[in-house]
Amino acid sequence: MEYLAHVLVMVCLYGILATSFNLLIGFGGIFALAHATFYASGAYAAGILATKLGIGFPFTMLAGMVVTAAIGLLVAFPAMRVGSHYLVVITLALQAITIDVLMNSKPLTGGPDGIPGIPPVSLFGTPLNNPVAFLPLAAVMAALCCAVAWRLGASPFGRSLRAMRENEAAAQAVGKNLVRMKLVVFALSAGLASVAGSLVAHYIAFVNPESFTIEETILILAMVILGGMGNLWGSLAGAAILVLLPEGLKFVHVPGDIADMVRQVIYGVVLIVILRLRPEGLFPETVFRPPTGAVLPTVPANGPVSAVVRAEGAPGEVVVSAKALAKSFGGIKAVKDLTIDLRRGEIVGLIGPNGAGKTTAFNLLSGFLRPTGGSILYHGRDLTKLKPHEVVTAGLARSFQDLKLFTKLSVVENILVSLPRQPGDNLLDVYLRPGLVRRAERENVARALEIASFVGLLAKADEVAANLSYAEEKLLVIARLLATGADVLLLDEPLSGLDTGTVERICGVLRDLARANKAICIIEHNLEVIRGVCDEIVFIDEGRVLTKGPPDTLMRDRELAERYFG
Amino acid sequence: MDLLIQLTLNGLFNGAHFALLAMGFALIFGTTGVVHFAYGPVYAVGAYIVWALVALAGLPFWAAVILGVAATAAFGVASYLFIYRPFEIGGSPPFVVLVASLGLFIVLKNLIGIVFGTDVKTVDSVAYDVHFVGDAFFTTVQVGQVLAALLVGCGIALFLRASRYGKAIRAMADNREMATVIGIDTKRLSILVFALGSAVSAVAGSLVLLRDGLNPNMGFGAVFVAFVAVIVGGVGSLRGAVIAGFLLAFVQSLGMWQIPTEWQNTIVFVVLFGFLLARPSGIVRRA
Amino acid sequence: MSKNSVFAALLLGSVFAAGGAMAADPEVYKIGGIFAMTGASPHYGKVMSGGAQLAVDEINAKGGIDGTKLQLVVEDHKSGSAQAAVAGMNRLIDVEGVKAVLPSFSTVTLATMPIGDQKKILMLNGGGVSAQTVGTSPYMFNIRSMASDLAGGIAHRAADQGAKKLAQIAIKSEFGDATIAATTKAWEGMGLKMVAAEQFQADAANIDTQVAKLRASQPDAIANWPTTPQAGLAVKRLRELGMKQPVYCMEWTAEDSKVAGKHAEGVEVVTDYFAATDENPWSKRFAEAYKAKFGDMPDFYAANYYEGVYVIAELIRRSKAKGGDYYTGERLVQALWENPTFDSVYGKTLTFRKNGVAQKPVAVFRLENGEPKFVKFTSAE
Amino acid sequence: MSAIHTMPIAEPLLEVRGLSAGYGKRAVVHDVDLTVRAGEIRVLLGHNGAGKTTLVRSVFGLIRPSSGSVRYRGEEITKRRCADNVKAGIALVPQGHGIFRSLTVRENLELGAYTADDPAATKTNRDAVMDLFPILRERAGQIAGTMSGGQQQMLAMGMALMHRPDVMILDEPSIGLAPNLVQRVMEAIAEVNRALRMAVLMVEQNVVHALPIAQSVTVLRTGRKIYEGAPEPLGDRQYLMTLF
Repeated sequence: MEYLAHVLVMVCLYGILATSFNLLIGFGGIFALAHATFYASGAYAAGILATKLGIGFPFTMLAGMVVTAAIGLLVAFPAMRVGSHYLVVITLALQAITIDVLMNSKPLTGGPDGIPGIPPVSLFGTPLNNPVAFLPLAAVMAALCCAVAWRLGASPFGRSLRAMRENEAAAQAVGKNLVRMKLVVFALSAGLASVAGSLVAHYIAFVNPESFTIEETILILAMVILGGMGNLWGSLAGAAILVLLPEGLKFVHVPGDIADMVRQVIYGVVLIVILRLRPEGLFPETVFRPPTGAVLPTVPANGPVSAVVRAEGAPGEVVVSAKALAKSFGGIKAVKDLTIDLRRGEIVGLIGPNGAGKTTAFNLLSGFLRPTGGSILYHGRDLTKLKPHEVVTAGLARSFQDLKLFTKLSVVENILVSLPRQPGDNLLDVYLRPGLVRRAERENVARALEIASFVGLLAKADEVAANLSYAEEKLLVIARLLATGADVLLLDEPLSGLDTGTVERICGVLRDLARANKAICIIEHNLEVIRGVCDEIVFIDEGRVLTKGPPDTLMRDRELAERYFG
Repeated sequence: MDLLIQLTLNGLFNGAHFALLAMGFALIFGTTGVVHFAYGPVYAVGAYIVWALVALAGLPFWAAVILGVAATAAFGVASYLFIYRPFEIGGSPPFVVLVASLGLFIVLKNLIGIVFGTDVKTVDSVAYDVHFVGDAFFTTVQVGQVLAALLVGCGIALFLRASRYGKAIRAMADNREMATVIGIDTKRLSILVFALGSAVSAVAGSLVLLRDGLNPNMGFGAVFVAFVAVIVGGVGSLRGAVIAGFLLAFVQSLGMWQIPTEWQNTIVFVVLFGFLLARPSGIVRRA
Repeated sequence: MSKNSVFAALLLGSVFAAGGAMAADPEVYKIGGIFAMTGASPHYGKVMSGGAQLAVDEINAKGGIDGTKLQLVVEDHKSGSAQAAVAGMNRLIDVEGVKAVLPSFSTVTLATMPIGDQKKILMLNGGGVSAQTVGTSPYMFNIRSMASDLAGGIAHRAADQGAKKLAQIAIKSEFGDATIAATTKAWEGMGLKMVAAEQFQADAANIDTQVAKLRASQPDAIANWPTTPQAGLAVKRLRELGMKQPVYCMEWTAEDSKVAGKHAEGVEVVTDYFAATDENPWSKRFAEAYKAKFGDMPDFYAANYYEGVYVIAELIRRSKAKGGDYYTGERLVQALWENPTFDSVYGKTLTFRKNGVAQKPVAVFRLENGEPKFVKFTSAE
Repeated sequence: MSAIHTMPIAEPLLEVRGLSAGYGKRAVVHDVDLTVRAGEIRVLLGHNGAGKTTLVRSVFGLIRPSSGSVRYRGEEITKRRCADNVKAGIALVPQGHGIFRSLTVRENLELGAYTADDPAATKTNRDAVMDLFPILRERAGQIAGTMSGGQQQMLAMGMALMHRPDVMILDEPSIGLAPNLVQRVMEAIAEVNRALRMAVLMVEQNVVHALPIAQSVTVLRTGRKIYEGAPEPLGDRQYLMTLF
C-alpha cells in the first residue's frame, strides 16, 4: 500500500507543478523553462530551515513560498525584455546556474551530498513519515494549490492573462498593465511550485541537486503540453499519466538488465502516440460561457447607447489637446508638427494618403509611441509620458487597423476583459474578497452582454473570436473599445470592408456615442462615411496637418481632392 | 601564461566541436523550424555506428566515417518523415513538436543502450600523435576537429551559396511561404536538411569517438550546446551559430583561468545571460 | 468538489488495503537492488545487477537456502533520482516483500535509508562512499571501504613514493567532494603541499580545461578522483598533455582501462583488495564465471554486489537456523551482529565494524597491460 | 450587377467557379466566380477583409478551397500544389514581403526561376527582367532586404517574371508605398502586360491608381462578388461610393 500511496503522492506533487507551470505558459504564454528552479528553491528552503534552524512544516513552506516568489520576480525581468526562443535559452541558463549554486554552496546546501535527515511533517504530534500517512496532506495541499490556480485561471485576472497571451498590444490597449501581470503570474506560479518543493523535502526527508535538473523542467513541460495548454484539469491529467505510466510499465515483465531501458522506450513511444492522436493536448482550452442565469440585456440591438456608456461633461468642451506632436524613427520624421483637438460630442475624421502618419498619430496619442516633441493634454493632464494602459485608464482608448482580437477568447470574454476597474483583476480581491469579485463579475457579464447586444453580437456571445466573420470582428472591435469606458475613442479604420448595412449601423453607433458625450476620432478613407458622421476633418500628409475644417467645406476643395487621390 | 595558451587552444578545439554540432542543428532548425531535440541521440547513433563499423566490422576509420555519416543522414531523414512530418501536416504548435521530439529522444537514447550496451565505446586501432607548441599540447584528433569544422563549414557555405538546392534552403529559411510560392518543394528540402544536419553531427560524433569515447547519454549535452549556440548566434544564421559555438567554448575554457573549475557552467551561462539581455536577437541579426 | 472526493476515495482504499501479514516461510527470498538501470550512467546498473544476479544464480544452482530459492528484484533509480529511488524502495518493500535491499549511489542511499530504517529493512550498500551514510541507521551497512579511508591510504602511498606536491582532479559529486576533503586533510596533515583541486560537472562533455589547470600547477603526483569512465578519460588526457607524474586512483574499472587505452600503463589504484589469482580461488572462480556470463572482467562494483548477495544469503541461513519468525530485517541485522565476519570474494574475510562499514584488506595495484597487478597491502586509516 | 460594357473577347486563361474558402471554421470567400482572359489586366477591388487575398491564395493553391473549382487553360487545377501551378505558368506576387530579404537581388531572381530547367533561357529571362527594371541590374549584388520598399516590389515582380508566366497574380502591389512609387509600380505592371502580353490579376485597394491600368474589374465585399465588368463606371466617384 505504501507503494501505491507513494505513487499517488507523486501524482499530487507533479499535479501542483504542472498546474502552476500551466499558469505561466498556458495562460500567460510565457515560455520560461525554469520551473525546476522554483521547485528546488521550495525544497531547499524547507531542507535548510528545518535542519539548520529547526523550523517546522507550515513555516518552512511559507518561507519557501516567499523566497521562491521573489526568485520568480527576478526571472520575470528578463521575460519582459526577450521573448520566445531567447527566453527559453535564458531560463535554461538560469536552470543550469541553479544546479551549480546548489552543488557548490556546500555550507548551506550540502553540495552534491544534498541535505539528508529533513524531519517529517508533524500533524497533531503524529509524524507523517510514510507514504500512507503523507498522502492525505499531499492531496489536501494539491487540492489547495489547484484551487488557488483554478481560482486564478477562472478569474478576470486569468482572462486578462489569456488576453495578454493572445496579443500584448491589444491587452495594453484595453488597459491591462502587462508589467504587473507578468510579475504577479511569475510570483504566483513560482510560489505554488515551491509548495511541491517543500512537500517533497519533508516527504523524502532528503534533497539533492540532481532532483532538480533541466530534465525535471522538461518532464513538467511534457505534462502541461500533454494535458493541454490553458486547461488546468489537463495539467492534472498530464501529471497523472506521466507519473503512472512508468510505474505501470514496471509491471510489464521484461527479462534481463535491459528491462528498464525497454520500458523507457515504450514510454517514449506512448508519449509520441498520444501527441499524434491529440496534438492540442488531451483537454483543449475551455471557452468561457456566461452563466445561463445571467441578467439578460435590457438594451435592444442597436438601441440607445447612452444606457451603456455615457460620459459626463459639457458638449463641445476640449478633452484632448495635442500640440506640435513630432516623432522620428532613426532620422525619418514620421510625424512633424501635428496639432489636433478633440471635443466632447464631436467626431473628428483623420484623412490622408497611405503613409501620411495617421496611424503614427494614433500611436502617439495612445501612448504606444513616445513623441520626440510636443505635448498631449487630457483635461489638462499631460499624457505624453504615460504607458498605453495608463492612457486607457485615464480615459483615452484606441483600436487597431489590424483588429488584434483575442482570437482564442469568446466574444463575451473579449468584451469582458476590456471592462475597466475590475476587482477580479486584483489578485488580493480574487482570493480575499470572493463575494465582491463575484458580484462585480455578475454585473460585468451583464454589461458585456449589453454591449454585445448593442453591437449586434449577442447571438455570437459564446463564439470564439477566431470563428467570426470580418464584419463581426469589426463589430467586436467597437464593442471592446466601448467596454473600456474611455470617453475619448480613437478608431483606426472602423468601417473598411463592411457592407452598407453594417456601415450604417456602426455610423449610427458612432453618432450615438458622440451624443453620449464621447470625443471621437476616426481614421477613414470612405468619404461618404466621413461626410455622414464627422463634424470636422483633419487632413494630414507627410506627417503634418495640411488643413482642417468641416467636411463639406473641405470636400469641395479641388486641390485637396487631387492630392488625396494622387 | 602557459596555462593561458593551453586554455586558448582548448577553447579552439572544443569550439570546433561545438561549431560542428551547432551547424547541423542550425541547418535543421533554421530551415524547418523544428526544435529537433532528438538531434542529440541521432548524433550519438551516428557515432555508435562508426564505432561498430571500426570495432566490430573491422573497417578502416575513414570508411567507417563515410558509411556512418550516410547512415546518420538516413536516420535523421527517418526522424523527420515519421515523427515531425505528420505534426507539420497537422499544423501542430512548435511546443507540441518539441515534446514529441523529447519522446523520440527518450526512445533513441534507450535503444542505443539496448542495442550497443551501456559501457563506454572506444577504438584503439586508430593511432594518433600528440603535438606541442611551446609548452602547450594538442593531439591529432583535435587538429582533426578543427579541420573538420573548417572543411564542413566551408563545404556547407559553398553548397548554400552556389548550388540550386543550397539557395533553395536559404530561401526556405528566409521565408517559407515565399519558397512555396516560387515552386520550391518544402518537403523535399526538409528531407535534405535533416539528412545534411544529421550527417554533420555524425562527423562531430566520429571525432569524439576518438577523443573521449561514447556513452548512450552523450546526446543530451550535445543538443543543449547546439541549441544554445544557434539561439545565441541568431536564428537562421549558420555563421552566427559557428561563432557562438566557438564563443561558448572559449568562455568555458578561458573563464576558468582564475576561477575554480566547479563554476564552469555558471561562468558560461552568466556570460550568456548577460549577452542575450544586451543583444536579444543574437550575434548575427537577420536583415 | 469532485477532486476532493477522488482523493477521499483513494484514501479510503488505502486504509482498507493496509495490513497484509507476511508469511513466515516465503516461496522465494526476494532481494531488492536499486541500481542505475537508465539515465546518465546505466553502466553502473549493468555491472551491479550483473554481479548480484550471478550470486543469486550460483546460490540457487546449489539448491538455494535449504531448498528455498533467492530472487533478485531490480528497481531503476535513473542514475541518481531520489524520487525514483524512493518509489523503487516502496515498491520493493510493499509489492515484492523484500527484507534486504542493495542500494547504490550515495544520494540514492541517503534518500531510501529513512524508509529502510522505518520499515526495518537491511540495507547493504556497495557503491556510494559518502560518509553521510555511516552510523545513521541500525539497518544501514556499507560493504565498501569509505572514500575517507581510501584517501588516507593513497596519501601515504604518494608520500612514500616521494611526492611533495599533490594535485587532485575530481568529479563534482558527493564522491568527489568527500575524497578531496579527506585527501587534503591527510596530505596536509603530513605537512605536504596541495597545489590544485579541480572539479568538473558529472555530465561534462570535455575536461581539457581542468586537465590544463592541473598541468599548470606542476605537481609531483596526481590524485585522480572521477568515477568511471572519466577516471580513464582524465588519465588519457593527462598523459596526452605530456604529464608523466604518478597517477593514483581509488576507482578503476575495465571501462576506465578501455577509455585510457595504452595511457593506463603504470597508474596506481588503491582500493579494496580484489585480485583474481590462484592464491584466492573464490575470487578467481567469480571472475571466470562473470566473464563467461557477461564477456567482461568484473570490476569491484560487480564484486561488491556479488558479495553483498552472499552476505545476505548467509544472514538468512543463520537466522533461519535459530528458528522463529526468522525472515525479518531485524533478525537479519541481529544475525549480522552475532558474527560480523563473512567470507569475502576479495580474499579471506570481511568484518563489519561498529559503524556498519565492512573492513576489507586495502591494497595498492599497478595497471599493467590494462590489468591491475597487486603491489602491496596498505593501511586504510 | 453584371457587366454591361462589352470588351474584346479573348480566350479565358484562368476560370474560377463557385469558389468558397476560409481559415478553420471561418469562411472568408463565398461562392465567387472569376475569369482572367489571356493578355488582360483584371483588377480585384475591395476593402480590407473583403476576401481578396484569400481568393487569390486559394486560386494559386496556398489555401485549400472548401468548395468550387479553378481551371487553368481548361484544365482542372483546384487542389494542385503550388510548384505545379508555377510550372504551368501561373505566378503569384504575395502581399508585403514577396522576396527573400536575406538574399541578394541576383539570387532572388534566380530563385524566381527555380522550377525552370533551361539555364540558358533563365539567363535570357533575367536579362529581360533587368531590362524591364534597370534598378535590379544596378543592385544585383545587394541584399534584397536593404532596398527601399518600391525596389523590393519591383524585385518581387521580377521574380515572378523569371519563369515567363502566362498569368501573374499580384496581391496589393501598392501596399506600404509612397504615392509617387505606386504610380511607378502601376506603370511597370502595365508595361509588363503590354510588352510580354501577359495576363495580370491584381488585387488592389487603391482604386485611384489601379483603375487607369485595369481592363476589367471585379469588386468583392465581405467575401462576395458585387461587381464585375469594365473599369469605366467605377471612375465615377459617386458610383464607387455606393459600392463600397
